[in-house]
This record gives sequence, C-alpha cells and structure tokens, in this order.
Amino acid sequence: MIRVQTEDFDIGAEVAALTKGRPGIGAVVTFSGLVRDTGGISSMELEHYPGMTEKELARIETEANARWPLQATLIVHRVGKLSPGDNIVLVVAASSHRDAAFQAASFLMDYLKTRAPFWKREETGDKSHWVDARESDDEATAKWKT
Amino acid sequence: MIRVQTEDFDIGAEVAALTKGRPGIGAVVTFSGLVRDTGGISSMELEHYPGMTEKELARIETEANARWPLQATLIVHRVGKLSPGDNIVLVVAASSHRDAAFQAASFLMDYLKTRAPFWKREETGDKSHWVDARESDDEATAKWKT
Amino acid sequence: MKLLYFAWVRQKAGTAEEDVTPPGDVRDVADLISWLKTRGEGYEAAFSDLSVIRCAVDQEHSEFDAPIAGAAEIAFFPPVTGG
Amino acid sequence: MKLLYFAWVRQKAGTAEEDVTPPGDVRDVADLISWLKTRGEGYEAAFSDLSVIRCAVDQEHSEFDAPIAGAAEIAFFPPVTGG
Repeated sequence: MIRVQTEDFDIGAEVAALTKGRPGIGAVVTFSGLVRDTGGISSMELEHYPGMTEKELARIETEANARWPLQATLIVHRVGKLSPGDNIVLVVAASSHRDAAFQAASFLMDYLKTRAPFWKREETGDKSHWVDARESDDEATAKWKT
Repeated sequence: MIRVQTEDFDIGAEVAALTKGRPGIGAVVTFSGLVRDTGGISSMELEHYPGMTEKELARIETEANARWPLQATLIVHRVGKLSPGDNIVLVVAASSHRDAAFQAASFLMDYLKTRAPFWKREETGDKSHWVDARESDDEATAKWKT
Repeated sequence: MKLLYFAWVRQKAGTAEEDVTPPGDVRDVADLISWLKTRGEGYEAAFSDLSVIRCAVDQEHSEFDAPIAGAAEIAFFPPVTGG
Repeated sequence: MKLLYFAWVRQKAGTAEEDVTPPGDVRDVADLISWLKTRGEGYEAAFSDLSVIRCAVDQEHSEFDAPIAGAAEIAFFPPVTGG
C-alpha cells in the first residue's frame, strides 16, 4: 500500500492496521525518516511529481514483494512544508520471519531514496536551498542489483 | 533503555518518546515480533529469568551502541500469557543515518534471540509444548562476529 | 507534448509546465534539451550541467537517448532527494 | 548456593529454585550436573541430554567447565527462545 500525503502519520496505528487480519505475520520492521535539526534549518519543503511518484512507489513495492515472502508492505511519504523533528517517510515490511522483513524494509528505503521523484528544499533563516543527492544513496541501491 | 513487562506496547508512542528532545535523529528503525497464528496455537506463555534478563538486554544494548553511532535505543519484551496476534517484543534503533539504524535493530534482535533468557511455551488445545531454539538464530548471531 | 520541470530545474527554467511542439528533427531527449536551450536564458541555465539532470518520459525514468516520438509527457528534474 | 531451573528443565527437575551445598569435589558446572543427577529421577531426566542444556553462573552465560566456587546463583535452562 502506498500513500502520498501532507498529514502526519502514526507508526503504531499504521502497523496495527497492516497486521490486522493477517495471522501469519510474525515480524514487522518499520523505518521512519525525520527532519533532522542540524545547522539551524527552520523548515523544509517537500516537492514531488504527482502521478509518477505513485507509480514509482508502487513499482518499488511490487519489486520488494517479488524478492521476499512478505505478508504486507506500506510506504507513506509526506509532501509540503515540514519542520525539524517532523516525520517525512514511513516504510513498513511485515513477514513471517524477521530476516525478510529487515531486508525488505531496507530495500524499500534504498530504492525510494534513488527512484521516487521527491525533492527537498531546506530553509535556513531567510535563505533556502535544494538538498543535493548523496552518492551513498546510489551505492546503497546498487548493492541490491547483484 | 530496556523494559520487561506483561502489558502491551504502542510502537508509535514508544518512538515518539524516544525521539523527543533528540534533534539529531533522522532515522528510526523498529522491529516488532508478534505471536503468529499458525497451526492453531490458542495461547503462548513467555517465561524469563528475572535479573539476568535485564542484565543481558542491557549488555546487548551497550554492545549495539559501541558498534554504531546511535542516538537512542529501546528494547521492550513482554512476559506472561499472550494470544495470537499479540505483540511479543519491540526493538527500536534511532540514528542520524538509516544504515546504522537498520544494522543496529537487526543486531539487537539477533542477539536478543540467542542471548536473552526468555522461553516460549505454546498451547494448542489442551496440549502445551516448549518452543525449540532454531539453528538459524545461532547463525544470524554468528554473522556479527566477523 | 507536455513538459514538466521540478525543483531547481523548474526555478531556473522559470516554468513548471508547458505545452511544446518541437521541430521534426528533435528525436530523443538529448535533442529536446538542445532545442530547449535555444529558447532562452532560463533553459540555458537549467540545462547547463547535464550530469545533474534526470528525465522521465511518460512518468518512467529514462536516459537521454530515449526517443520522444509519441510521448505525451516529458519531465526534467534534479536527482531525487526524498525519504 | 542457589540453583534455578527454567522452562522444561524446571518442569523435569520438578523445582524452580533450591538451595544446595554440593560436596567439596564438585568444582565446575559439569561436576554439579553429575552430582544433581544422583539426587533423583527428575534431575536425571532434566540432564539426560546436555546438548540442550545451557547454564548461567551468577546471571552470566557460562560453559560447563566454569568453576562454581564462590558462585551465589547457578541457573539451568534450555536454549533461549524469546524475541
């Protein structure tokens, strides 16, 4: 399941909804990404490409389900204006076994970071700048291609 | 932080409490383990070794913090009688970067599985049996020793 | 065809979205970029360093040698930074 | 010294906790197990397969050759199955 939204999310409620009625789930791994408060960022703006975003997230989710025996997956990504400490993204992978859940959650994040069309702009005081992509994210994605 | 308790836990509330006042956290990974409903288990009893359990969990947490740059960690393990679908264990690792958070959460679970003195007894109808340890858990722990 | 621009590519190009009809010899994404750069300073600035430009043809990540014939929507943007 | 038993080791031994004073020639955990097995059928059943017995001396995971002199608390249990 995928969602792009301006609202915040509650990890506990999302996990409860995802595991409900799926008795085979024994392991749930969540990843949540937050706006870090370093260097005096006053706010962050998340821009995305409506339409393509949903397609890419769905494709990443499908790929994870093809690679691991998962019972359920969820990707929630926020857009719009966020403040330090705010949630940005939530990824959940639920499986019978913990190894698949850990691997899938990590895979979903690595792919999301390099494939899903979102862009961050940080505002610091009255200046703003677009966040640069990190080479380490490309490398993290490349490791799944073996 | 570690806790052994009979009560349930709320993943969202635990993560919120852990990240509050720690502005450097950018990545939070949680693992939760649930009682699976396979083969008609009617309930599960979690026994532990009071005193040693807390010591082992604290040691595992210290070890994780020595290996990765973490801002916060949490281990909550339930004991007593549980039903299918109930939460058993929660592990949270928070860091500036996602790789450390994923690795640490996975490490905490692997060590907990083979070192923390808990034992599961499954009840199926009017029969009960102690769950056998799995070799794959020993192997999962061994991989961190390189 | 519809062109979309995101993040600083949008800011430099000075537009978020436009409908264009490129000349017939504009066959792939690289041709399209060359043609766009002749249309004004904003485009020239946006496409001055192609190593930081990514594109999607009909909402699929594509390379610059992707043909554009029949495409309804082509988007230009910097490397993504979500998550 | 205090002995503790958990899970099916506790059930087979027939006790969760007891205070014992082993003879002087009982020096390590292996000796202690041998001595316990002479104390009744329950202990014999509990310790019949040592490959599935784990022990802790003063709440630390220990091997069977760990000395028990000075130990306040020794626990026997199956391989752990929490998490």
